[in-house]
Amino acid sequence: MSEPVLSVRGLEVTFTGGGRPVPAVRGVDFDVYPNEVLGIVGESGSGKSVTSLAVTGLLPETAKVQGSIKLADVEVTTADREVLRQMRGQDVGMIFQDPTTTLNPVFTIGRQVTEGQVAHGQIPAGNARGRGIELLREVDIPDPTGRVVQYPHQFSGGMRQRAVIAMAMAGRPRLIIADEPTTALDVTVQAQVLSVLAKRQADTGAAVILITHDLGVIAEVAHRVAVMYGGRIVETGPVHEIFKRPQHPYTVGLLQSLPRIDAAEERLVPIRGQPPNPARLPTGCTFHPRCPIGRDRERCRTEDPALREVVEGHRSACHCVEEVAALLADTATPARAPATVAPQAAAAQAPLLAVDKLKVHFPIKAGILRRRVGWVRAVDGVSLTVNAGETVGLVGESGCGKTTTGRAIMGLIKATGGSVRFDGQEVTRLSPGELRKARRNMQYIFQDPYSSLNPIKTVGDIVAEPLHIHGIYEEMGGAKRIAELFELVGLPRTVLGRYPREFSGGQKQRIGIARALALQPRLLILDEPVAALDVSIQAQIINLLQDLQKELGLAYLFIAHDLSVVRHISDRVAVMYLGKIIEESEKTTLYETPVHPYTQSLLSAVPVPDPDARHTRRRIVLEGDIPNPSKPPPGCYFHPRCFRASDRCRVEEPAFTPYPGLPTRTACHHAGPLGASS
Amino acid sequence: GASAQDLKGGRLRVAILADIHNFDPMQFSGVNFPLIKNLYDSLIEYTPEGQPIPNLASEWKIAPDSKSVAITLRSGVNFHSGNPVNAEAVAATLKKAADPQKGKNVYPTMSIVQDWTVNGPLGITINFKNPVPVGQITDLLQFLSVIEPSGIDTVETKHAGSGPFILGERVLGQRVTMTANAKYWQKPPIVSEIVLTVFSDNDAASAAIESGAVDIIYGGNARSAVRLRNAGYQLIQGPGPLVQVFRINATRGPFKNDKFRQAFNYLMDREAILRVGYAGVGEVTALPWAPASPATDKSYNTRYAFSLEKAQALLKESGLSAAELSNWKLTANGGDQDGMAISQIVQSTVAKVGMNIQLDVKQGAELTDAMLTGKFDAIFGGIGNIQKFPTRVGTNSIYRTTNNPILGNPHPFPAYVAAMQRVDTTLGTGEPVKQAYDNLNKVLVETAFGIPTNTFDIGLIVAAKNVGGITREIDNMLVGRTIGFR
Amino acid sequence: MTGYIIRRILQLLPVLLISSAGIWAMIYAVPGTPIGALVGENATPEQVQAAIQRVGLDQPMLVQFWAWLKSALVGDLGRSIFSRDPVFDLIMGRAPATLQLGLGATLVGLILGIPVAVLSALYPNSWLDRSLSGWSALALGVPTFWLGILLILLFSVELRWLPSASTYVSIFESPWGAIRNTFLPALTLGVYVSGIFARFLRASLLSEMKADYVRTARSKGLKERDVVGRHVFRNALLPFVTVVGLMMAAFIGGTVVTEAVFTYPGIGRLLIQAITQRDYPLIQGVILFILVVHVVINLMVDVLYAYIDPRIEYS
Amino acid sequence: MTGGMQRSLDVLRRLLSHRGALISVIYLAVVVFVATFARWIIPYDPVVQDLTSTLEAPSAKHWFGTDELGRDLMARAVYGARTSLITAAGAVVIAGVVGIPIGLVAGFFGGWRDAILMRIVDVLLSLPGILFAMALIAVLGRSQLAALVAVGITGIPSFARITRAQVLSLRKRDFVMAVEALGGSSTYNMFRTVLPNSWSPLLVQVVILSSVAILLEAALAFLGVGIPPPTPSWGEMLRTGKSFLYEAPYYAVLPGIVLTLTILSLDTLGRTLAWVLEDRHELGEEAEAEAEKARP
Ligand SMILES: Nc1ncnc2c1ncn2[C@@H]1O[C@H](COP(=O)(O)OP(=O)(O)OP(=O)(O)O)[C@@H](O)[C@H]1O
Ligand SMILES: Nc1ncnc2c1ncn2[C@@H]1O[C@H](COP(=O)(O)OP(=O)(O)OP(=O)(O)O)[C@@H](O)[C@H]1O
Ligand SMILES: [Mg+2]
Ligand SMILES: [Mg+2]
Repeated sequence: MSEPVLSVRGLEVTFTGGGRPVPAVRGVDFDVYPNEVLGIVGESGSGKSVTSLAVTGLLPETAKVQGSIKLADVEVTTADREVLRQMRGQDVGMIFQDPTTTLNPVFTIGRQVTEGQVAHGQIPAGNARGRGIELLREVDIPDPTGRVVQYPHQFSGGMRQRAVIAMAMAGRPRLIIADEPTTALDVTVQAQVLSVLAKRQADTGAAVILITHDLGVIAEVAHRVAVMYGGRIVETGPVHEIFKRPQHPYTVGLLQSLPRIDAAEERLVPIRGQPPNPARLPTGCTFHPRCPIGRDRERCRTEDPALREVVEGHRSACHCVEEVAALLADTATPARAPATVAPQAAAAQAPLLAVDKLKVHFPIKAGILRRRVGWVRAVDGVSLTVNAGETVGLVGESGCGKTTTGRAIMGLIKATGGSVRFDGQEVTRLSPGELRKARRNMQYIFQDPYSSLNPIKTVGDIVAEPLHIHGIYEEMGGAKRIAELFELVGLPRTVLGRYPREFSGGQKQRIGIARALALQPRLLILDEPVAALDVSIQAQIINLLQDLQKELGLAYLFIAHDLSVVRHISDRVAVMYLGKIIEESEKTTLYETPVHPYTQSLLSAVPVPDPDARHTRRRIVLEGDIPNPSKPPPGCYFHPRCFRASDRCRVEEPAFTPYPGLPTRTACHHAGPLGASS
Repeated sequence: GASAQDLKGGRLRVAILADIHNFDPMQFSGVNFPLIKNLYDSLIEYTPEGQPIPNLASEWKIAPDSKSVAITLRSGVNFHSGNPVNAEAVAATLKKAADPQKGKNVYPTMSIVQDWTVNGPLGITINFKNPVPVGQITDLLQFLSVIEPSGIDTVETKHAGSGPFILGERVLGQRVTMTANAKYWQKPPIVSEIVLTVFSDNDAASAAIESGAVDIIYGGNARSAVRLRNAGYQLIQGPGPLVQVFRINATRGPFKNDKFRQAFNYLMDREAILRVGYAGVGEVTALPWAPASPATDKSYNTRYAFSLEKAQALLKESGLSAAELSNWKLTANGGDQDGMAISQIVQSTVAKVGMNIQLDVKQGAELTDAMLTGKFDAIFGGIGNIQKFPTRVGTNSIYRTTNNPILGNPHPFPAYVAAMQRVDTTLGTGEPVKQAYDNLNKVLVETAFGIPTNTFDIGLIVAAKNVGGITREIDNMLVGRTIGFR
Repeated sequence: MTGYIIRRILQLLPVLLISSAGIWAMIYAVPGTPIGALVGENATPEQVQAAIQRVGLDQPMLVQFWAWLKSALVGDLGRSIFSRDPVFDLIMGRAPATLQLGLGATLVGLILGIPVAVLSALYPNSWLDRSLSGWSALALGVPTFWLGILLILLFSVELRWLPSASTYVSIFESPWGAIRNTFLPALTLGVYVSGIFARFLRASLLSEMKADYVRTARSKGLKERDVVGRHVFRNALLPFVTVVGLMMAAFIGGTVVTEAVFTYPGIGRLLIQAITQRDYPLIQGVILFILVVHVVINLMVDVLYAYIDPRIEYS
Repeated sequence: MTGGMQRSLDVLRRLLSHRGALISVIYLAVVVFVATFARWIIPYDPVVQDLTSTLEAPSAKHWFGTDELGRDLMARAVYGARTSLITAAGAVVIAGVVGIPIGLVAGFFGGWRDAILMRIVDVLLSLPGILFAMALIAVLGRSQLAALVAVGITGIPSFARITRAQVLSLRKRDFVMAVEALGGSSTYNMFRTVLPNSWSPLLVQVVILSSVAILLEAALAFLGVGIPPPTPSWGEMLRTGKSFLYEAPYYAVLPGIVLTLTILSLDTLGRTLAWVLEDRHELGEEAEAEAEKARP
């Protein structure tokens, strides 16, 4: 193998200033070689970003860096400012997570893309524009000549991220660090961006460090993987090895807690507990409190294991590497026991929730007079039913109207049209008072656990609040009932008097669920309840939800953009696009035999945490972005991006009708399974 | 001082303390004082001692029955426009003065006039309703600045006079320039130009004279003037001060009580008021006359000197309860720092004899409104024309004998009305006149609706050392004609 | 853009109409009439009556307002009751003075404020930052009228360098005279706004420094000078422009207190004088002038915004 | 409620750990104390004149000197503090009592209610506060109450706007919508959820407005429309003192120092308070770690 582009040895980063020092990175070694993608995975706070910033010398002054970082013959830890500056942009380029904020809003894309090269004297300022056009063309931005003088706000998210890639690659650096480059993007856009990144890497032969928490993305693009936990690399090896023969209990845990889109596993195996707080790391092996093997072992509790080679090129930091394989084998069988078999709702029985042609249009107001200049058709004809005790998944890309649908069903947003019948009662026509009563049977769980709890109330009061509001606190059992609810969601009653800020995200989500359950609802609308959580915690909550459903016979409307999670939890799934349901079916049918081209592309775009699938799966990369819901295209809303679009699609809106032979309803003129010609 | 011959001309820069926006000589209020004697000529003038001397009128003859005066105008005098100053112009001026809309400050003085007859181009006779004492007649003639007839309707905004200066540029709110009238019928002015610069406060004006930006401050306050005098500047006090009068609305509250009012004759700490409010520039006085006035009687100052005991005794005599004693407010002019100070002195003094009263601070229009309509219990206010014929004080609202806006109709003090009447009708000179004055003075302190405290100067002049030839004008107006540089 | 500006100006009309009705109503709520000030305290009843008629105060309020409005609509704001000068001329007589002072003060504020903000933001929480923040706190905490007094004490009473009270001298006529007369009030106001400017700019610089694009710019290998001077400053400038505009509008609308301290002949004093004298048309005119100035400056800020912030488009 | 108390104490502790804030609090405490107990502390009555010793320079007898009527300037400065403090307190109460509900209703219901209320507030805001206050005093006549009301009314917009902004930002937070989803009425939500969560910016506003009120009251007095003499007030002292700059420079200097220090202290306090309150999440992190340990 050739010389590594980057060689990191014994890297330690400690944040000082403001209370106790935070050891964010604690002894990290790795190399990256040309033409290689090194994937770094790990839960939030494990030190991924800090490591990457250390490599480029971009850490804030409060960070104390020790160890050695050799990047293209420069020792980063000791280099002076000017050397570092020269290095950045020439030897290393960076891609950050959120394309909406990484670009300066007041400069043109062209200027920002070429600025680095101009600053390094690689191109004269006069040629910048031409170079900008060239760079944008390289990342497949249509009409680069016109786009080069535009500003970031005129670019869509995917285009912006491609521009950022162009910018990072402009100086043809030998190393690219991409820190969660697609986390903020939808799957279809993620697929575009990843393919552009891969293409550009192939062109330039650069080494890439790809930081992500999405194992699917890693499996899809990485050659080698480093798994970080608590500021250290706990396992590193070739991508196939990591996924097939993980050598660290944490990696095993991550893989097992992940719902998969390509298989119908029954029950997830979460990692117990919470990720560590870097300011208060456990002693010994940082993973030991959560480890099924080392939890009670003296050695794991006291001695931090070194990263040792287990197989050629595959290293793990575990005292009990030998036992890991067994872990993989035996936890797999019993835990993946028959999942909650959803009580098959009698089809004859009337559905609990019936939404018909629901429309929510928001006025767009502009000017000083705040006149309405148009409508955002956030929800534009949604029909779906949820039966008692059933889980219906509602998926779709960002901005397609999922949240609005959920809130309109709850009556939190006024519907513009259509009907919502809950238990036979028309919700949209209720008076505010009646609506408040009706809500007792229908509850909502919010996406962001951090903001859904009133910060100045104790969690006990928060859970009791709905009972007080409806004046049934005593009737329902008072304090005893609250304590029961806490137990129901797996929290000890001792925490009742604490404030929300004292809880982690997962715990907060549990409290939110307890509050929703206080009124004994029959339907829960869950708006991305796990999207903000790390995979290990996500699995805990999903399991909790499944258990609660079994126990209490709840019906769920489960809103999510993560197709794997939806597949895991739902009985039926509805796919939304631009305010409409375009396909709805029983889960297995939908995932295995999708008939709408959008569903098909969406499913194909989801990265699968299986490196082997990389070459076998057929991927449909959708062109373009989701159109603006205030100016939907004529005819079928999907036609501009559709690979089956015909002239008819451009003018005629397809009806939402049952698809023959399958338990599916779809809205497409050319519906049909993949491969079947339309 | 230097004689006029030694004075050199140039540009005289005068600091004034209010903008001038009215060029009507009948609008005879302090703000116009820098202009009137420069843009206009009056029929006659007074020496600082009060002796009438000819001006536009070369001669005036009072009829033996004292019911008319025949005026002969100087010939060859022209207005700035070139038109001659003639009897027609005087008639037009008189017509304006007799019009309540246009007569302004001259209007009340015109109440003695019956009509007038023009005799030829330069002669005019003014007829009176009743026989009038000489002083009142000369006062009227002195008060009449002749306005060019064609300019009468626009005189507020466009000057129309015959004076030694011609109005030049006016920059709103900032300055007014007057240029010498080369064709002036008397000796033309020494300086070629007077620039009146508006300063909005005394310190500003003081700073300006100290920095050499102006040569004269006209109309500044006494305290600044004294400071400047101590710094070596000339301080010129004119013969026409005002008298500060504690005006009492005898129709309200405890002031209806005679003894209560009379107590205030003793409650004025005149020395302190003069010292604190006016830096000692002026004289204490218990009567509303200037030193030059024939009615002046200094003995009253000692007889009614500040005395809490005498006041206390009168208050006891009044029979008013403690609550009644304090049942009034002292209205004070918030826009006038000196007025505020002396009002506070009085407030503090009356507290010592058991009257706990509040100041009712008013300003601007609201204050004038209150004074004009008698919406006050007591208030300080300056009284003008005290250097002229004694009954001229009757043009000041509180001293008015008919239609008194404060004391109302009929006048609550017939003795006062009669005393004034007697002064007005006692013609000639000699003992009867003196007795009429004595009677008036006695009535004034007994009725006690106005308690004079001290004289004070408006139109105080502070001049740089190199300025000479300043005229002490009877009304303390600015006379630019005689001023020059040493 | 032109269409936008025209529309904004047209929208000003109803605002002015409503405001003038409001002011008129307010004027009548305030006790006192201009008559007293007009005729003087010694006027006779006939004279008072004559003056009331001349000014038209004997008319019903609505009639008076309507009369005023009719002439205002054709651009005639009437005449001052007191001085008989056209209201428009009186305002225009003061406007240059106020404009000169306002611009001077803004200039002083920027000269003092921007470096303070930039230095503070470059070294946040350092001793330099703390002392500079102390300075801005002081600048904001010292009442302008007291600062004015202190400056007069120092420069006029003690040193005798500058006049203690200002007259208006146009900078075009006599630059030196203008500076002598405008310096102290401009400094007084300027110190005050420099505090506002410094605080505001520091805060927005600091928050912009945390923005992701700054890290991006650094990761490209730009010089720190360019990162701060171009990327950060340009973004921080956007909200700053608004603040500068606001302050300028406030100044040009007349700064009552400072003008009082230095007896500066500006719009603020004109208004106070008009109010004291109950000079109705003048009050009306000056307040409308202040409103128009606010709106126009806001409009200018908005237009400027469109030039420096590409995200904003007016159509 | 004990939790709330705990938090308040916590905020106080953190506040006082800032040197500037500590000094400010001490200074303000001294001012409040002296103003309250002036009668027993200051040997002079602020309105009693001694016309024989006017405009005396500071001396052992009169620490701040005497004024043009021979009154003790220190007594006047101290009693002037009382005027300022009463005005500030009254004004803040008026502004809060009127402004907060306006902001709450406007922010919470939006629509026409918001449009109307905010238009009114904007109008109040577009006129310079001092002019508005002067007009109001012209109507009410000069008195302590008039000054207090006028200053209070000019403070209404800032309370209304801050409350409204707070409501708008809180409304976007899920926990407010959660209460709605749970069936809580708007009134419940407004007063039980939104308002209690807004106390920190409002508290900061109270402090800031106090300083603005003191400044405004002084400015009004300086312009000669404040509380009528002889009631001592700082602004009035500066106004009168200004005309004695040559004879008695200390006259206008000393009260100005007291006034400036008061405003400076309130400003420092307000800013530090805002900083401390904003900083609360740091506190949360520590607590979270504690909770971690207690986990079963
Ligand atoms: N500037 C800083 N000051 C103090 N602590 C910091 C700073 N930056 C990061 N940390 C801490 O270092 C730890 C590691 O942070 P890092 O951003 O590397 O995590 P990450 O693995 O990238 O997580 P995520 O997936 O959330 O991005 C975190 O606990 C964080 O709180
Ligand atoms: N209050 C509102 N006013 C105007 N437009 C709105 C409003 N709320 C949502 N929208 C718009 O409606 C569309 C649908 O929004 P919604 O939040 O329902 O999407 P979503 O599918 O939940 O997206 P995400 O995955 O990002 O949560 C978006 O274009 C959004 O910008
Ligand atoms: Mg990160
Ligand atoms: Mg959503």
